[in-house]
Amino acid sequence: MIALHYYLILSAVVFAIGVVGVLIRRNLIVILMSIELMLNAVNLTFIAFSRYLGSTDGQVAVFFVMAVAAAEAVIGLAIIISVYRHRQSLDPQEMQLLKW
Amino acid sequence: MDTASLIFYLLATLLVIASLLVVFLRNVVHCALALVSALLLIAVLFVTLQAPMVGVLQVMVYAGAIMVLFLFVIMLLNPAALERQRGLWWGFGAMLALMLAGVLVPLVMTNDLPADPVAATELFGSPEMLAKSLFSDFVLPFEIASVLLLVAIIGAVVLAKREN
Amino acid sequence: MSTDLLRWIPLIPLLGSVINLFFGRAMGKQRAGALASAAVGASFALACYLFWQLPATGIFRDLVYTWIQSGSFQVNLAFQVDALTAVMLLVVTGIGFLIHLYSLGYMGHDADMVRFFIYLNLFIFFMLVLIMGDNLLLLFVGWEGVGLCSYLLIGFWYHDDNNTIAGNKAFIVNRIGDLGFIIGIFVLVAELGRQGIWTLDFGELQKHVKMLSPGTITLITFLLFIGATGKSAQLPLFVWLPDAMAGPTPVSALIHAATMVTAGVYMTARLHFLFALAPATLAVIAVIGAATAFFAATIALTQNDIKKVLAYSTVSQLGYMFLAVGMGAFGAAIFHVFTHAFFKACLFLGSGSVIHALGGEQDMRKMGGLKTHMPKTYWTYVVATLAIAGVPFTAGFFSKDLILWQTFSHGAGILWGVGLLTAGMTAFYMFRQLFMVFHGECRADDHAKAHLHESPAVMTWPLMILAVGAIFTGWLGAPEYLWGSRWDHWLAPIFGPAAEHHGTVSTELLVTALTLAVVAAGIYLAYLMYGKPGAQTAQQTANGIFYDISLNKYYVDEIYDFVFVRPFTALATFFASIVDPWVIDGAVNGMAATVRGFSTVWRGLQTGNVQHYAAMFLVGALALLAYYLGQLS
Amino acid sequence: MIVDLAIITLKAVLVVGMVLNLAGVLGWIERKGSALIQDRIGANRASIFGFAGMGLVNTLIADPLKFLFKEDFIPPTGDRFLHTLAPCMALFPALVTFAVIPFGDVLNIGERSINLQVANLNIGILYVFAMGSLGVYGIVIGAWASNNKFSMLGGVRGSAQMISYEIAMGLSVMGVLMVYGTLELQDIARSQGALIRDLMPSWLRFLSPIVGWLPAWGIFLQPLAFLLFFTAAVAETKRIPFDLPEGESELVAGYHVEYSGGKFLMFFAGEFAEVVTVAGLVTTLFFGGWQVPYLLRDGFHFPWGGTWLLPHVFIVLLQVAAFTVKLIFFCWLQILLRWSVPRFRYDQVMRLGWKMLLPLALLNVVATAVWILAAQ
Repeated sequence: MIALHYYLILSAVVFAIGVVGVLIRRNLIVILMSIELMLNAVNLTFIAFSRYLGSTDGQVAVFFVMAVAAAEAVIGLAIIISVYRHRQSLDPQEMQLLKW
Repeated sequence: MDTASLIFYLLATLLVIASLLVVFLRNVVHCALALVSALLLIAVLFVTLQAPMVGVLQVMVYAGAIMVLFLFVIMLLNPAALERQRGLWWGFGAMLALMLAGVLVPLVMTNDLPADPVAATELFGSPEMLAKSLFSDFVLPFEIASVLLLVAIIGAVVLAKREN
Repeated sequence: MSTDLLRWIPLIPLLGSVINLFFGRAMGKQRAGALASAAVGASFALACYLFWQLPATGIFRDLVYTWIQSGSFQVNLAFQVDALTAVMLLVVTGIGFLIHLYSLGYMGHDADMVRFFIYLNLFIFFMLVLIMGDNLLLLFVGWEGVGLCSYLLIGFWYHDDNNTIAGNKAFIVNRIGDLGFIIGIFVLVAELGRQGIWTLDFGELQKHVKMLSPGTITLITFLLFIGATGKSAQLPLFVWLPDAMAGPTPVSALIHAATMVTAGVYMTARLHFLFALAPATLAVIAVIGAATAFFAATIALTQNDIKKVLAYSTVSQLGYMFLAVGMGAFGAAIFHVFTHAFFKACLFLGSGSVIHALGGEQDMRKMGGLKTHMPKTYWTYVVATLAIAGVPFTAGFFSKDLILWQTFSHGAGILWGVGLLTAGMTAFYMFRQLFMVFHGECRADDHAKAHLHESPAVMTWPLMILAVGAIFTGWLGAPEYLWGSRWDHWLAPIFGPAAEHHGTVSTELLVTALTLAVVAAGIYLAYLMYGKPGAQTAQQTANGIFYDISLNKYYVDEIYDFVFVRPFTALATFFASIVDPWVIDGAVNGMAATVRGFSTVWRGLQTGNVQHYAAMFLVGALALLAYYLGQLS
Repeated sequence: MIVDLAIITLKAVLVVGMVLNLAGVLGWIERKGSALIQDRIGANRASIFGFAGMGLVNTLIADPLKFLFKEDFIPPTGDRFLHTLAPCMALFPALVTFAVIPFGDVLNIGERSINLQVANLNIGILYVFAMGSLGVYGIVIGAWASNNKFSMLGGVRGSAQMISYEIAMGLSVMGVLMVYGTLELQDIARSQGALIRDLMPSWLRFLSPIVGWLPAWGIFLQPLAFLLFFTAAVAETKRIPFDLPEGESELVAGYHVEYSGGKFLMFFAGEFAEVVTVAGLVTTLFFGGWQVPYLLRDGFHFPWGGTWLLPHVFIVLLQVAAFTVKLIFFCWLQILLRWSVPRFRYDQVMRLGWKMLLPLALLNVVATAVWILAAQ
């Protein structure tokens, strides 16, 4: 049988990959998708712990993460749409007026 | 090596590959499809971890709704230009992420974690059990989540609506 | 009866004010005015009921709630009614009610009538708090509140700069007095506190004042009296009251004649147990009272503005009251407050009626001969003038004579002489006014003449009621040689038994006769100079150095301006033009510049790029995780 | 072990074969049916030795062959990989959905009892929705990979439409699930063997003589849910009156404009497979699934008294036959619908989904909950 470590390491790796996406991509949609990837990596740890500790609480937590992720994606995409209407661009590095 | 391990390694490898594709493919639609496959793989992992309910929800919510929404927005905006990448920043980000993995993995290894799952009943991960937990211990967060979703709906409508 | 009723006496006018504030405009002028009048009328009815119920020695208390609680120091929001308060209560609500009614007519054409009634009701509320409060702090709240309302009402027609300046003057001059007042309260609390008594309750104070040293009491009473000079327009702070005539005439009648300005007298009477222990202060009060009475009367002799004459007359009468206070005759002082309220309110309202009829004209030189046009106003005016002049068997006769007799019997001969002279001058200037306004030729311009009319019933009825009061209220305090004083009997529980008379009845009669002679002389002189046909025109041109000094009010305003206002303005200008822009702004701007300097350096970190922030965030998380990892291994 | 595996494989092959063949047959029925409706002959070239009636068989073979031999055109500016992937993703969910739909009760052969259902999942209906939600990808990816503005428009329309109606569909089923208290489709089908009078609360017994003899089918317990579900499901199949993603008069052929040959056949077959799946779901949820009224495990038990015992195998066969008949009836109903009503405008589609079906479905859920509480 697989030990819990393996699931955790897998999810850490996926999480780190998601972080790379957030940091280096220059497309807001892909950044948002990378965030979804990170959330799912966390979900994986929840489920793994739930299984290995024998508690459904982890699964319930995933349920809530999904609800929050859905809300986050919806709002994020709505913001992206309105930003795109104004700037004709999805590059976050072109949107840096909000300083000083 | 037993079947379960084999399945895990297969899924894990595919998942890592799909994740990498999400981040490194240049075409947004390809990224989205890679993410869909990653999410489906995670759903399968959930099922192998005796969480079929959550697995199906994962498919319905993530693959069936959220990612379709992503694709919908991609097609609506249809951003033609492929993004340019800046080498220096690219390397810096990748390095940071490597460091993150380099910290997280030893952190996991140093902890004393159970090697074997707890023997689970037939009911574990079933809709009944999840629902009982959700509607007794977690009723308040559940209601708050519903309010959150309502707020998100209204917010999205307000944000994406054209002025006038 | 339930003592809970007490709180409703001030609360009803407050409610009226608040309701008018929010709904007055929606209700319309007439209904708002009716509501305000009804509120005061209800208070009056309650006050009458209380007066009826009040036993001879009794006192009603109504504790609403504890306002301040600090250690053993406790101040309640509590009302009390004893004999003294009951008298004031009747004056304030009764005359207040009449003046409200009168205002319905007088202000009927004013666009801002609703605001007027809001202020007027608010004033009644504060005045009631002042007289009903059972502790010094609550009295002070009312004291400041009526000051505020006075300011608001003087500047009621704020479109004219002079009115707002007059309002400011009243407010600022009062602040000077109030400073003394509040310091007096502080000293009182602190000194009593040193003896272990933490209280401001009148009842408690009365029990414990004996613990204070005579010097302290003198200091406290003197400071409190400074407050009284401000509020009651005594020397040297009287200057605001004549200017306060800028307000609508009902306001002059209510606030600046009948009620608010007598608050100083009420305060000293309320704290009589304190003042009685400070003979030095009483002496000062007596001298200032007499001086004010005389001084103001001399100014009133020559004024041409109908309301100014009445204003100086008020100052002068207030001087009488303080003369009585200075003699320790608090009952006599309150008696004069009581009678004065009636005839002076009547005079003011009468003058208002005249001004109303003449379309706003206040200069007596442009009046005359109104007798035939406004009979009701004329006759009430005559009655009130007789009363203030002190013609026998009018209210003023009894109260003023009482004061003069008290002064004489205390052996203060000089002060008595001054008072006597003032009585003569009072008779003179009041009859001068009567003749100038109502007798002789009508000197108004044709336009005003055409509109001459008697005022409506809602204005004349209050006049008539007040005129009746101007005669009969005095009968309550008749001297012993007539039917004796019910007044002293009534106030005895407060001030103790009536002051014993040093003189005999024959002396008293002699003094009275002397007074009457002086008064008669004053009246006759006025008739000679103004009343005889053709006399007035001769007086138009008469002048001389004393006439000028009197007409210009001894140049007091100019002297104050030169001595106090200008140096103060210069100092303020110095601070405004030098200290504020360079020292204070310099410090503030210097801080800002320093911060900006640092920010210029640090803002380089804020690139506006979300991904940079995310990277920073990650670096922080990494540091934390690495630290945690280090702790583990 | 091996036998088990063989049985499962057999069941799977049986179901997939049935769905695919039914899809093919439906293609022919649609042509002939539309011809009947429009008063023309239709598809008269396909005959064997002059027997036009054999055209059915002929079409089953001739149509796929024709498609397979056509040129497989891929737009030069499109995305080759995704262009190929899309039809597979359209066909796959439609086929696998049928796995949880039971087509008969348990068949007992000797010691062994065989559940006549490919996969008995305890999350049954959720699996249906999960697979249904994957159906969008076929359209969206196909539309995008074609790099054609018509197909792109079709894809955008399709994704929005399918997401919208998925919600109404899911919510409308909620009432059914509440009434039967289970997510498993086999359990739902089994529950519908009862009679309404068995489910009645005591205070409604007086109605028993009037309606009590009816079987406890979904259509009787949740009539509104049936209407909502059927409407939403038809919208999910993207057929007239909801064929906005295709809309040949506006978008040429919508998302599959650039498809031809075998790949087009897969889209085509996928659509009919969806029709079959919808029919199966409607049958199972609302029309008793494999239930024949009054037929219990050992034979008929009539509510007015009297029994008619039958052998087990015969009963099972009767049930499978009943399921098939119902299935075909609902397939036919959908085809009838497709040729009877005109296409909606796009805004009408959205309004219907969000402002009519969704609120009604919510209302149904609340009303059902209240009813269940009241009946307890």
